[in-house]
Amino acid sequence: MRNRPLPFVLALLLLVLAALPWITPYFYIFIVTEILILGLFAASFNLIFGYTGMLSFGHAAFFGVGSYATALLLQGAQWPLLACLLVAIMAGAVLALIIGFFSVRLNEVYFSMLTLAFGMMVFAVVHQWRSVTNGSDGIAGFRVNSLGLGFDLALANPSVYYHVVLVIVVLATAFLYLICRSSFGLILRAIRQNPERVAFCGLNVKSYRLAAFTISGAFAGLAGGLMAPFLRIASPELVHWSMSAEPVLMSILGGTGYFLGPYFGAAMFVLLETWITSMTHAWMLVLGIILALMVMFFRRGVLGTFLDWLQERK
Amino acid sequence: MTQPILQVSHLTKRFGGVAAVLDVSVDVLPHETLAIIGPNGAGKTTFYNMLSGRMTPSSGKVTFEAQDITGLPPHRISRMGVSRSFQINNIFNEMTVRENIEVALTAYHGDSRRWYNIASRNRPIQQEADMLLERLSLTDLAVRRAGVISYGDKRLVEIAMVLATRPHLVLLDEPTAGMTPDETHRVTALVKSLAATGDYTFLITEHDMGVVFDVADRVLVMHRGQSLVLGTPQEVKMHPEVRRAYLGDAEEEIAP
Amino acid sequence: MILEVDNIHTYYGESHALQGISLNLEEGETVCLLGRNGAGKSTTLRSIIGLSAPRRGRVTFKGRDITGQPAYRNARAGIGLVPEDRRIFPGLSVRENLEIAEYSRPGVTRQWTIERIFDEYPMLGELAGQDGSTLSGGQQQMLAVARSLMSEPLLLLLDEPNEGLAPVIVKQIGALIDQLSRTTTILFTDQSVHFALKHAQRAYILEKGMIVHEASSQALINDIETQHRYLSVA
Amino acid sequence: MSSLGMALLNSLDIGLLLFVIAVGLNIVFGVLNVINFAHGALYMLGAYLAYTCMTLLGMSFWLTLLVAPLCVAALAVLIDRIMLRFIYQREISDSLLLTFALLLILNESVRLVWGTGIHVIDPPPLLQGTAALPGGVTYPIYSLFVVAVGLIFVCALWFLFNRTRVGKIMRAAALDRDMAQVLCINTKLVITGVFAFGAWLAAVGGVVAAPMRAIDPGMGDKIIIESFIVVVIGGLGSFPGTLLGAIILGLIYGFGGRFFPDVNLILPFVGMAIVLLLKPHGLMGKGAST
Amino acid sequence: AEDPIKIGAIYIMSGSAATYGKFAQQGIQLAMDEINASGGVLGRQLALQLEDGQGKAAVAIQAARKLVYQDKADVLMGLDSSGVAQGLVPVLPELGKPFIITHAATPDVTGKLCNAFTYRISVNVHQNMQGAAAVAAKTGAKKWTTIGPDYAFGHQSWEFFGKYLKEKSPDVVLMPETAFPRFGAEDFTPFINGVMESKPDGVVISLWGGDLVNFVRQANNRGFFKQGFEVLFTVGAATEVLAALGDQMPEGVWLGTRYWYGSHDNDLNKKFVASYQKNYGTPPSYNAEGAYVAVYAFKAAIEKAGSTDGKAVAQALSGLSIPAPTGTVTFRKGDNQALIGPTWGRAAAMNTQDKIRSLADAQFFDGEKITPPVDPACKL
Ligand SMILES: Nc1ncnc2c1ncn2[C@@H]1O[C@H](COP(=O)(O)OP(=O)(O)OP(=O)(O)O)[C@@H](O)[C@H]1O
Ligand SMILES: Nc1ncnc2c1ncn2[C@@H]1O[C@H](COP(=O)(O)OP(=O)(O)OP(=O)(O)O)[C@@H](O)[C@H]1O
Ligand SMILES: [Mg+2]
Ligand SMILES: [Mg+2]
Repeated sequence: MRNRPLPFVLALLLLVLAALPWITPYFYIFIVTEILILGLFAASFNLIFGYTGMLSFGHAAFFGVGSYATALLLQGAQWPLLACLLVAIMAGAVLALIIGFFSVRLNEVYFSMLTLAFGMMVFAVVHQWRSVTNGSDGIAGFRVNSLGLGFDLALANPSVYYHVVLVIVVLATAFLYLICRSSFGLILRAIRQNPERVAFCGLNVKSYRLAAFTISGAFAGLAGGLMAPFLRIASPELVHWSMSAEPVLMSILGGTGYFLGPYFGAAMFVLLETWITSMTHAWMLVLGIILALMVMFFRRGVLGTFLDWLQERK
Repeated sequence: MTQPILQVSHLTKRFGGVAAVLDVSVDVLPHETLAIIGPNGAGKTTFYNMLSGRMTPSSGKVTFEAQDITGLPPHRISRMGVSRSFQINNIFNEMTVRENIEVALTAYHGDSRRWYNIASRNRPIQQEADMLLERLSLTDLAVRRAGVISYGDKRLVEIAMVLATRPHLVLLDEPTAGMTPDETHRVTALVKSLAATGDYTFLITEHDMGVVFDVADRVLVMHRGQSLVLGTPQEVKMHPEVRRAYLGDAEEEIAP
Repeated sequence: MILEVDNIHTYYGESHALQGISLNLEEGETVCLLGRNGAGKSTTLRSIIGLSAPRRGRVTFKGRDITGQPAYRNARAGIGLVPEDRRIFPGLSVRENLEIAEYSRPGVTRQWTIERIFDEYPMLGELAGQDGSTLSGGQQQMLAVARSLMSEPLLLLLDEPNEGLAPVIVKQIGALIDQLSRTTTILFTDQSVHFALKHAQRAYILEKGMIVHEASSQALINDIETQHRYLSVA
Repeated sequence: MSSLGMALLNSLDIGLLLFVIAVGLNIVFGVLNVINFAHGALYMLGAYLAYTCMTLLGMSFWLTLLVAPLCVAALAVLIDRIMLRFIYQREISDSLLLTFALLLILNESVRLVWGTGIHVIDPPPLLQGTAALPGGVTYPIYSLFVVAVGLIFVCALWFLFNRTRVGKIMRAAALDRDMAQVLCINTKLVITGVFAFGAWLAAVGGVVAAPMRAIDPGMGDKIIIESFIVVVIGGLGSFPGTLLGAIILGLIYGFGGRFFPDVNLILPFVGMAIVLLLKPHGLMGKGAST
Repeated sequence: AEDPIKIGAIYIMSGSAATYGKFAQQGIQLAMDEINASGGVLGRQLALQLEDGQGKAAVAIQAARKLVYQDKADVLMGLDSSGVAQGLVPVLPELGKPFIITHAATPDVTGKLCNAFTYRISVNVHQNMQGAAAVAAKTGAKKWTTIGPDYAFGHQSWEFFGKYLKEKSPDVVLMPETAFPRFGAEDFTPFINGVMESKPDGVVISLWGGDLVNFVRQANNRGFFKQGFEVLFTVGAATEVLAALGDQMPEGVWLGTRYWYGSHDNDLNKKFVASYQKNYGTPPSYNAEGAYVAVYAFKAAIEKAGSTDGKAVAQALSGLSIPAPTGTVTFRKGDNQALIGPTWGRAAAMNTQDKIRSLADAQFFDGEKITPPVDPACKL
């Protein structure tokens, strides 16, 4: 245990998460559900940002399209949740494949701005295509009836839905982790640092970027798919660029260099927002100051700073 | 007569009005070591850039192992067995020395599409990485971040990555620049031993004449983008124009 | 004494790169620093001009304590540097690279102008309009040296001026050092012991951030054992 | 005919105002490699200060045009010294995050100081009313003034960058701080100066915009994305590119709103995407050459 | 003493529309202060917990959950944005607390999305456009077009306006040349020029907030108001906009509002306006009035139910009538929409005291008459 504390800590964390509804005030179920979903969203973003070095400003497009896919299927066809999520994943992946096809050839800021442009086009479609998306009002008033797989779960109960989200996010996270640690993940990290050299090792950098972008879009779609039933609405703001800014903030806040960084960033973001907004409406001011201090003095993020501190104490 | 491994015919690269490389033709034979020398700005690096796909030639043709590779992108050329090092270090600074080599190995072995394994437990690649580290005396530095090791050691990592992709043709761009004499010696010894195995063909540029005359079977002298002389080291050394334009007069310093 | 370096310690983060370097230069001298890769030669030069401020110790230039002073002040006071990686400004033409380096110190008559540089190094003249980043390695090195002259330095620090240069240019650089040394004090580093000792009057040998040997060029040339021990020259 | 002419003139006045604002963003990016998300907030600050100067302190418009941007520039100096100096040598994402934080801080501070209400100020008497232009078109004098201001800035900045050493020194300090120092350039001063200059330009934009636009706490957020689009269409770091980008965006707004009202929401983004797909570094940006 | 009764409120407190949230907050505060001073409700004091919904559905929904589960709010109120309302309303049965919407105007929340916990005390788009159509019909103008924000509110306003106007005068023409600039557009000139060139007889403008201020100034510059056509601003008599514009709001245009402080000649209104002005230094906006009345509605409902139990209070609200500055307001039983009408009038001379335009020919529409019947899609 002394030598390998990590699995132990993680197991403990999972246990606490599983038991959460019985040990915290009711409201925290909502908070942690949101953290898990946004954490997955941020982690999917970090696959392309932290690992592959592509700063996308349009990631909300995949998140949003996942939400809308789920909301539309729940509203129009009352599909089971898992089937909706599968479609959300596909939708995220396909959209990412299309946007990525055009975007991955660009570098740095231009890549960011092109993804922003595509993201805003998706936003505009969602916002204007009233007959399908109900325009600015979004799609609301649907209900989740079943999970699929034959379980009989009361998904409308927030703590049941929380457990469903927990299981799905943990599985997705494990999957993402595998990808990051794999040979493919190694190449992605190399691309982040020096794409040219990777090309001279015989790999087509663009296709690896596109693959990463698509995988990332799929996970973002999944996160979006989980979000819609949680919020009970899919609205254009989930596709807007300010939604794209959230995973960026969360990843950097948590630490882009750590696999779990984005989850910690999401937790910090959501908790701070909840706590601070109760005290002052100048929440943005407080967030701004915290962010600024983080960037100036703790650039390795919450998780990184914490781990460094542990190191030093050893 | 064996078939040349690399045939370059009438290769030219222009930037605006200036020709950095002008109508260079040369055949490189399998398993030989050809040195390319020439004054600064002669076009050596540009020549490499075209062979390796970093730049598209303005005109001319490059054939490698009987296939036309003119204007192909770098990864395609690398896949076919041409690998290069860079005049200015071009490695993964945030990764460990070992990981640098693993990246090249993973790329070469086609494991780079595997998303379902754990890279650090990829046995064959790990073993091969150990071998390469050993060969370049980098074993002690294996876990250091490549960005903080000394300049000369970075040059060795460059070379290790080049070898990792098991190239048939190796392009080395000033591999020993900035190295101490004993590091330089290590590199020349390595090049010679690899050449002796008969598996590699080398193109090497250098300004250190000691190295050039030590390793080269033939020497190509470039001047203002054109090929000036192609011959044995002895021929080149004695060539009056080479002496004037490149070596300068006093020869005592160039003696190995 | 134009430059006195007194027991300086310089760090990169926590790594202790210079561990008590002391050296001094008389006005008009040409001195070289020798040592293996990573010995601390470049760091010494950076510490003198103020790019890496020493944490301890003192640097005195023309009798004034300049420790920790920002580099631009030292540059204005008359210290010039040619860094080992050349540092040509990409996106600026050769001429522009020279133009921005122009600095006139009060009371000093200018000797170097762009015209004179182009006269003496016609290769740079030919490239005047070309983007600095597209020059060949050797051309960049020439430009870096030329650029350092544009502020008329009293003390010129040259960090491996010969790296990547063709033999004929190395000779030119050698000649340039000899020529400059008549008016300027020079401290330079080089991997080639031959070259260094030929053009310098004295040499310091560094190892692991410390000075381990000091000798005149004359003495060192014949001291094969020291060369072998610290510089691994066979 | 007059409808086309109007749309054209209108595009020009939208475009040139955008130019003044976006060029500040581009200079800060080009020189400091900082993507300044807070640029819009500085523009807003300019407008709010204009309101304070004119309505509360009773200054004239012309004095305000002098004073308010200087105040913003002074604030920028503080921001630079207190915050930005930590991140200049770091990755671009750090600067993105820090200026985003700055944006939040400035936005919220503006609301705390000036409240949430909407304010307006009047153009100076000299510039009120409309002028009759040839071709039977009448056009607001103030809009003509905006065009004139834009053109003056185009010329002045062109002169600054191309005819003086300042531009080159700025670029050198941007490209390589250490080396610039070695060449006697006081890089800290240059950097602070550039950031303050960028902020000054944003604030000038804010003061000039104030008499025609509602001054509300959201005005900065609206302009920042537009400025990004302008800079990216034109090419990062390119001064003529910014002018071109601003005019193009002006045309998109001027004609798009007029003749393609159904898609006016996305036209700027579509324009940006098309430009980037055809020219991956913007219309006049410097790309990696091969 | 007992714990206070907690009112949870969600308004936009940040961003460009934050001024609306501020007025609502002031309205709530005023009502609470009055009620607390006179002994509270059921002997308990009222307390307010206000959350910033940021105009985003996701944020508002989390805020509502927090108010109910964490802060133990007994009743909920709020919402400026229609989109947010659409998202929040379906969640209310789960939260089990009564909710009064005081601003958001989308018809759906008392239409197909309605539920037993959701009430609206403010004018919805139907009611406002009934008033607008009546005003428009009286002007005699035949060819109408619109300028509105490019989202549901703008499009719905135009759709309902057309529908009701056609009912009143079937021969009107609804022009195809409409203009929907994006929300937050800085420059409206292209749209202004476009509408002027299409030569309508009347224009309905549903821009609001900063957009409306921008629009009016730029329209003034282009001589928009001197073209001889009728102009109707559907939410033009918002005091925050009028205060910003001052005399730049042209005289003679028609201004609609959900409440106009100067046009109700009753004691309650006089008292409300007077104490509002005393406390906050400005006349109350419609948002302030809606929030103020909502607090009184809760008071009445709680007293009627005799407890603060969410379900009981919600039931008590149904069909409840309470006195308001606009007269008596009743929550209709079928869909929980308050039967209330807009006020329309012409912009007239400056009110020198409040420094805003006054409203001439002000006409308050009777909610009983103009509210369309319950939407059959609404099943409580
Ligand atoms: N992108 C470019 N644009 C314009 N000129 C270029 C470009 N790249 C290289 N050149 C020019 O082409 C010529 C050849 O340069 P190259 O780098 O190939 O020389 P080299 O032989 O490698 O020199 P060195 O020995 O100094 O490295 C030089 O004159 C250089 O200035
Ligand atoms: N930016 C840096 N960050 C961390 N360590 C550094 C940095 N630059 C140099 N070092 C370390 O400081 C020590 C001295 O390096 P320095 O560059 O001064 O050596 P040098 O003698 O100039 O070597 P070379 O001959 O390779 O140029 C080395 O151990 C090096 O790894
Ligand atoms: Mg070269
Ligand atoms: Mg060095």
